[in-house]
Amino acid sequence: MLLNLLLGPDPALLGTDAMSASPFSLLPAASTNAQELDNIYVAVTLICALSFVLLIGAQVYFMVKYKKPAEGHRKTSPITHSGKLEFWWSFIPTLILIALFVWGETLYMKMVTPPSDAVNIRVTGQKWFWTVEYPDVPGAILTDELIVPKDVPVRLTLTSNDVIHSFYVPVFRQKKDAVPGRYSNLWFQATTVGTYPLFCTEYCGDQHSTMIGKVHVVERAEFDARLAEAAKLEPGEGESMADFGARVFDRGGCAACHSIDGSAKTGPTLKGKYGAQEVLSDGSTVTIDDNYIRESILEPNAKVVQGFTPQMPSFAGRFDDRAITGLIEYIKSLK
Amino acid sequence: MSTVYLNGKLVEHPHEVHHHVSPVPQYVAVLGALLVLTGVTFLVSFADLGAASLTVAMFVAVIKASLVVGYFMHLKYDDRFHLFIFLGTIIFVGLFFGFTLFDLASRDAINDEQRTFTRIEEDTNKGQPMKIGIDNDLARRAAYDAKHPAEAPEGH
Amino acid sequence: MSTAHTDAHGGEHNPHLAHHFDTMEQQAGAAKLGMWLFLATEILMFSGLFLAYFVIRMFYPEMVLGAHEHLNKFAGGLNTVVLLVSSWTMAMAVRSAQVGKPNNQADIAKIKAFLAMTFACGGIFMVVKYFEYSAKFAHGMLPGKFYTAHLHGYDIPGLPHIFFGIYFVMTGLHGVHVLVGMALMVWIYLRAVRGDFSRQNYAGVENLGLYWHIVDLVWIFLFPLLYLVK
Amino acid sequence: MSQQPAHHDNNHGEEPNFYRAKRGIMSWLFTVDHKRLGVMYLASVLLFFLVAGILAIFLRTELLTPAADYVSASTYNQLFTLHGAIMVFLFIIPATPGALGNIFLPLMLGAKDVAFPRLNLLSFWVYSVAAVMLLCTLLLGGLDTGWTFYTPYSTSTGTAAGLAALGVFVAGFSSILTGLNFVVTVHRMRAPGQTWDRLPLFVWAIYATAVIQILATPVLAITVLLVFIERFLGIGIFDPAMGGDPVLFQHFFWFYSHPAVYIMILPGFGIISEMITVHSRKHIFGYKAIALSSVAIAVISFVVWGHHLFVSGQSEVAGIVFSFLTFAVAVPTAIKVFSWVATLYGGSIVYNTPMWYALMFLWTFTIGGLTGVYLAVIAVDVHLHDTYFVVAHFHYVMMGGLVVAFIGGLFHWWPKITGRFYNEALGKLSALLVFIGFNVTFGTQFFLGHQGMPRRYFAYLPEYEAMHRISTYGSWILAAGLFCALFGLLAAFSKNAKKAGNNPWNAMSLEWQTQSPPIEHNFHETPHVTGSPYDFPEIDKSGGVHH
Repeated sequence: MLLNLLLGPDPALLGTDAMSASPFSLLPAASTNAQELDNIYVAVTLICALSFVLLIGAQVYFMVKYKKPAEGHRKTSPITHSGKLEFWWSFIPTLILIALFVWGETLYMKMVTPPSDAVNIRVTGQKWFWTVEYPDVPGAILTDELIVPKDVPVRLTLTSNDVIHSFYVPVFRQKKDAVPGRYSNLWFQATTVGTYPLFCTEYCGDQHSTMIGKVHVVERAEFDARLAEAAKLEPGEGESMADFGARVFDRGGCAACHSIDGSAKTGPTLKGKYGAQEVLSDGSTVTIDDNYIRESILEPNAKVVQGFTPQMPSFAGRFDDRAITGLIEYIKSLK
Repeated sequence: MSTVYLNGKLVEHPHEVHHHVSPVPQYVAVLGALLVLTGVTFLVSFADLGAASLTVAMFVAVIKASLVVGYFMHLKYDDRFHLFIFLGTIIFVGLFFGFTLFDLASRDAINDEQRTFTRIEEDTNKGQPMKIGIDNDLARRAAYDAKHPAEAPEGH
Repeated sequence: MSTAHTDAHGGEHNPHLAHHFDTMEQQAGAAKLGMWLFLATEILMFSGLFLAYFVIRMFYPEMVLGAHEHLNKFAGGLNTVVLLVSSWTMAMAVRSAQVGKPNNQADIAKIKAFLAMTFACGGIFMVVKYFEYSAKFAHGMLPGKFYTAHLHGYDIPGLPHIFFGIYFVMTGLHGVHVLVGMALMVWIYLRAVRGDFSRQNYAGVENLGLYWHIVDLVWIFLFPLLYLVK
Repeated sequence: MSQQPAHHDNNHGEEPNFYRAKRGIMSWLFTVDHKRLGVMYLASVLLFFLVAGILAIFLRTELLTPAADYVSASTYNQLFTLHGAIMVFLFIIPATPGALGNIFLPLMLGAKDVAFPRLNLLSFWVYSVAAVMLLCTLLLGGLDTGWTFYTPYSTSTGTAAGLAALGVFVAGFSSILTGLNFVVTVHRMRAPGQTWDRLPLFVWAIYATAVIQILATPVLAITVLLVFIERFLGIGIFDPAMGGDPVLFQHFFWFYSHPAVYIMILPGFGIISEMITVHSRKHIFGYKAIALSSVAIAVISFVVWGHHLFVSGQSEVAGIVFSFLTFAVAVPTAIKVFSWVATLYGGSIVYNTPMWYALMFLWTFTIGGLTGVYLAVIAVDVHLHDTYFVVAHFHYVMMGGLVVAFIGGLFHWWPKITGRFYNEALGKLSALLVFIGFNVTFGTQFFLGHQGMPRRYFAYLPEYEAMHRISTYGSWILAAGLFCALFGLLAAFSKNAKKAGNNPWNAMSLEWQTQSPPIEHNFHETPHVTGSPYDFPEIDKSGGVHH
């Protein structure tokens, strides 16, 4: 009970498979290279722990043994150096370090060299969400969610639309910066079905801490099914356009910047905006109607509301006319 | 007069400074050489040397710089330690240039070698070309396409 | 055991010797060593800009080739000659101090004359620079966001605003160094008028010389890289 | 025999110490006395340590729970940016060279002053201007780039990153001037007989530091200047929106900032060498190895910067080369630690406050060094990069290394600086609290990092809560310990503080051979050095066996 007060809730009760129950145990490994990386990690830990114990052990032993006697200083050792000792304590660490370098380098080469038959996925970072696209499945675009098949190598091609982000999945032990204006690569082969957190680890501004996505590792068949589902973005049978628009809103990751409760985020809220007047950054006024909404989706930075920065990406090519109509109806419904 | 020690050594004439003085004709000759070299590099720039023009220009510039440093700045006759500082600085500039350019030049080495380079088909980025960077170096990409005709995308 | 040591400041005391030094040689040596270390920092600082230049060249070779054609080779060449001559006059000013007898008006006049010539060269350099810059401003060849040359009918391929950005930063920082050098020259000139410099004390002129030569040195590389190289 | 001035009999009468030599506020503001400048630096860096430390406590308190509860996201970002920027540019980098180096380097060399006293004054005022500029960012919209100013964030943020970049540019000049001054001083101002192999190791460390300051800082200057220009002109060198390469910025930045890590830690090595020898009455073990390894570290530190770019889109081949070179810097560092422990062998160890800090340093710095090995292994770094593991590692090196050594050094030299003793009981209590608080605060963060907790998050997943809580509690203990240290030191100014005398530790280096506090021109007579600063009278020269 006291411990709970001190430490907060017991991690084991949180029921997640992403982190280990105890912070002292190894993190779960869910990719092929993660296991191998843990081996190095454990080896380095053992070497470091041994060195630490030997060194601090010697220090503590000397501290106790050579304490100044109460009656005054004893005569101290005249030793000033020892060539032999100094050689060995330079040479042995050098050998160990070279061995560690070679080991780490070998694994690193594996970690950065994707097999040529890997599944291609494009990941784009933006303040503050990840957009995941599957070039092999036209139209399959996810936000803050990465679905990957189990036991199949996957190569991500990363880039960013604004500042540097960093794509990090702890259970895969893989990380790579998404740099604007460039592509970078990252690959892995997931081994365990489950849902894991995906972090942005390069500081990217206010909501850096909330740029957390989910990685779903699923069986191959389910992977195909879910992508096919994701590729479909059309109104369902008997679904109202506003409801469909809500789904588009969700799928497009619009909520990362636009609230529907009246609070301003990176972009203006959408609540009660339809039909209202807005002052633009150039001082002019505009009425929010179908045309303005459509323009703001296709050419977002043409007319920016005062007090906000032009940083929304264009959704041209991503949302078709029907989706845009759905969004307009959805915004209308947000009274 | 009292004795003066400096860094443990006795100093004979503590209130004088002794340095090498270069003769005037030497200065004139150095200036002449510098002007001639400037003329050379200027004239060469009109010839079309292609990739060699940078090498030639830098070679001439290094000679000119050495003349200035060696004679006008007296480094040839000066305390060896100053030469050490100067060359040391050049070495650190070299490290700075060397490692940075090494990174920029080798960014796709592994992908190229492993034939896992995928950006060719992606650099159009849905009709919006990626603007910059060594990753989109047209020459390198052309060289890659030439080496791997099978993978070259159509209409590229 | 140690031996006794007495005050160093006896005998023919040089009025230019500061209290915390023992000998003129030590003082001049310290000043010169300090100057060389400072020059090392200058070289490293400019090296960052040179590296940026090389990287830009590596990224956009065609753009750099296209843009550099718009710099005035003859103005750059003239400035090179002016700076080289000023380096020579500066070296001569140092030499005049090195051989000058204390309080000898003829020797002091020589130092002053060479310093004045060097100052004049610096002035010419800045005037030529002014005309070059004005031409660039007039043609909209401005750095970065302010680049408007395409509106003035210049069609340079790629992203020439980067080239003009690096051009203005490099020559601008170099120009600031020329101006600082000229300001220091005024100060040293006034000290020369006061009769500070002679073969017994010329560290001030010598250090100004070293600084001036490094400014020249930077230009020796800037000129071919920005104006000439294809 | 050793480093002593010619005459021990003090028959010069009472010459006023450097505090009393001149009077009035102007005599301080425009002083060229290296000791006064050192004292002014000391006051300034301690002030900024306090400011940045308070920011750190805010940060840790916010992290007590996973939710965002005490400060807003943007406030948090500004807090950690200013914590980092102030700690790095206004505290750690100037702390040891500016304060202890200024006061003791000329004294240890037997010089009357540094080579360029007026430049020294200029350096201090330049530093003050930089400090004002960095603090002004608070009034002009704050600073939220992180202390690393990564582009394109720093070129696009709406906060006062331009002013901050200029502030860092100006601070760089101060650092360059100090380094330049010290190199010339060491080369040209040594007292008779003060040969290179008789220099105290603190001097060697400050010398190596100064070399890095001279070689690395100009590149930082041009880097932040380019960031400033990029913000206002958009020239497109670093900003990808204009055609530049943000990874190039990281090369420029880390070419300075990795060596800067050694600007921060090398002086700490020097302080430790002095404290361990004096308080164990032993000659330093492996003088040459320690002195030369300082220089070796200074040089190698310039070719390892790429390990900050392992996952940032640097070429993989370059990453591997940098990984190898990074291992190379571990060897000279290990040699130093081994030598310090070996110095304890056969000594007669006095357990006073400075020695407690020195011994604590061996513990914390060893952990900092060993966890560096994890990060040098390039594959492991991919996992740990930008997580709390890195946060813990560099705090173990910076705080467990330099700050612990610096505080220890203050206790060690306090009798010389003030002429009086600090409060031993408070000092020892502070050492204990700092030791516990520090290890609790940052030790836990290694585990957070390995569990994947990213840096610079103000809210986090609940899985990480336990360790964050412990860490926050530790930071409070640490803060209490640091305040104890402060009060322990301030106790020297109370009426009952014991007078220290000229050489309370019976040390052999030159700074202890003059009055406490020293007179204005340091020594009554130029000292002649005839031996090593580590030849203590307790050392048994008879060749007996010691157990």
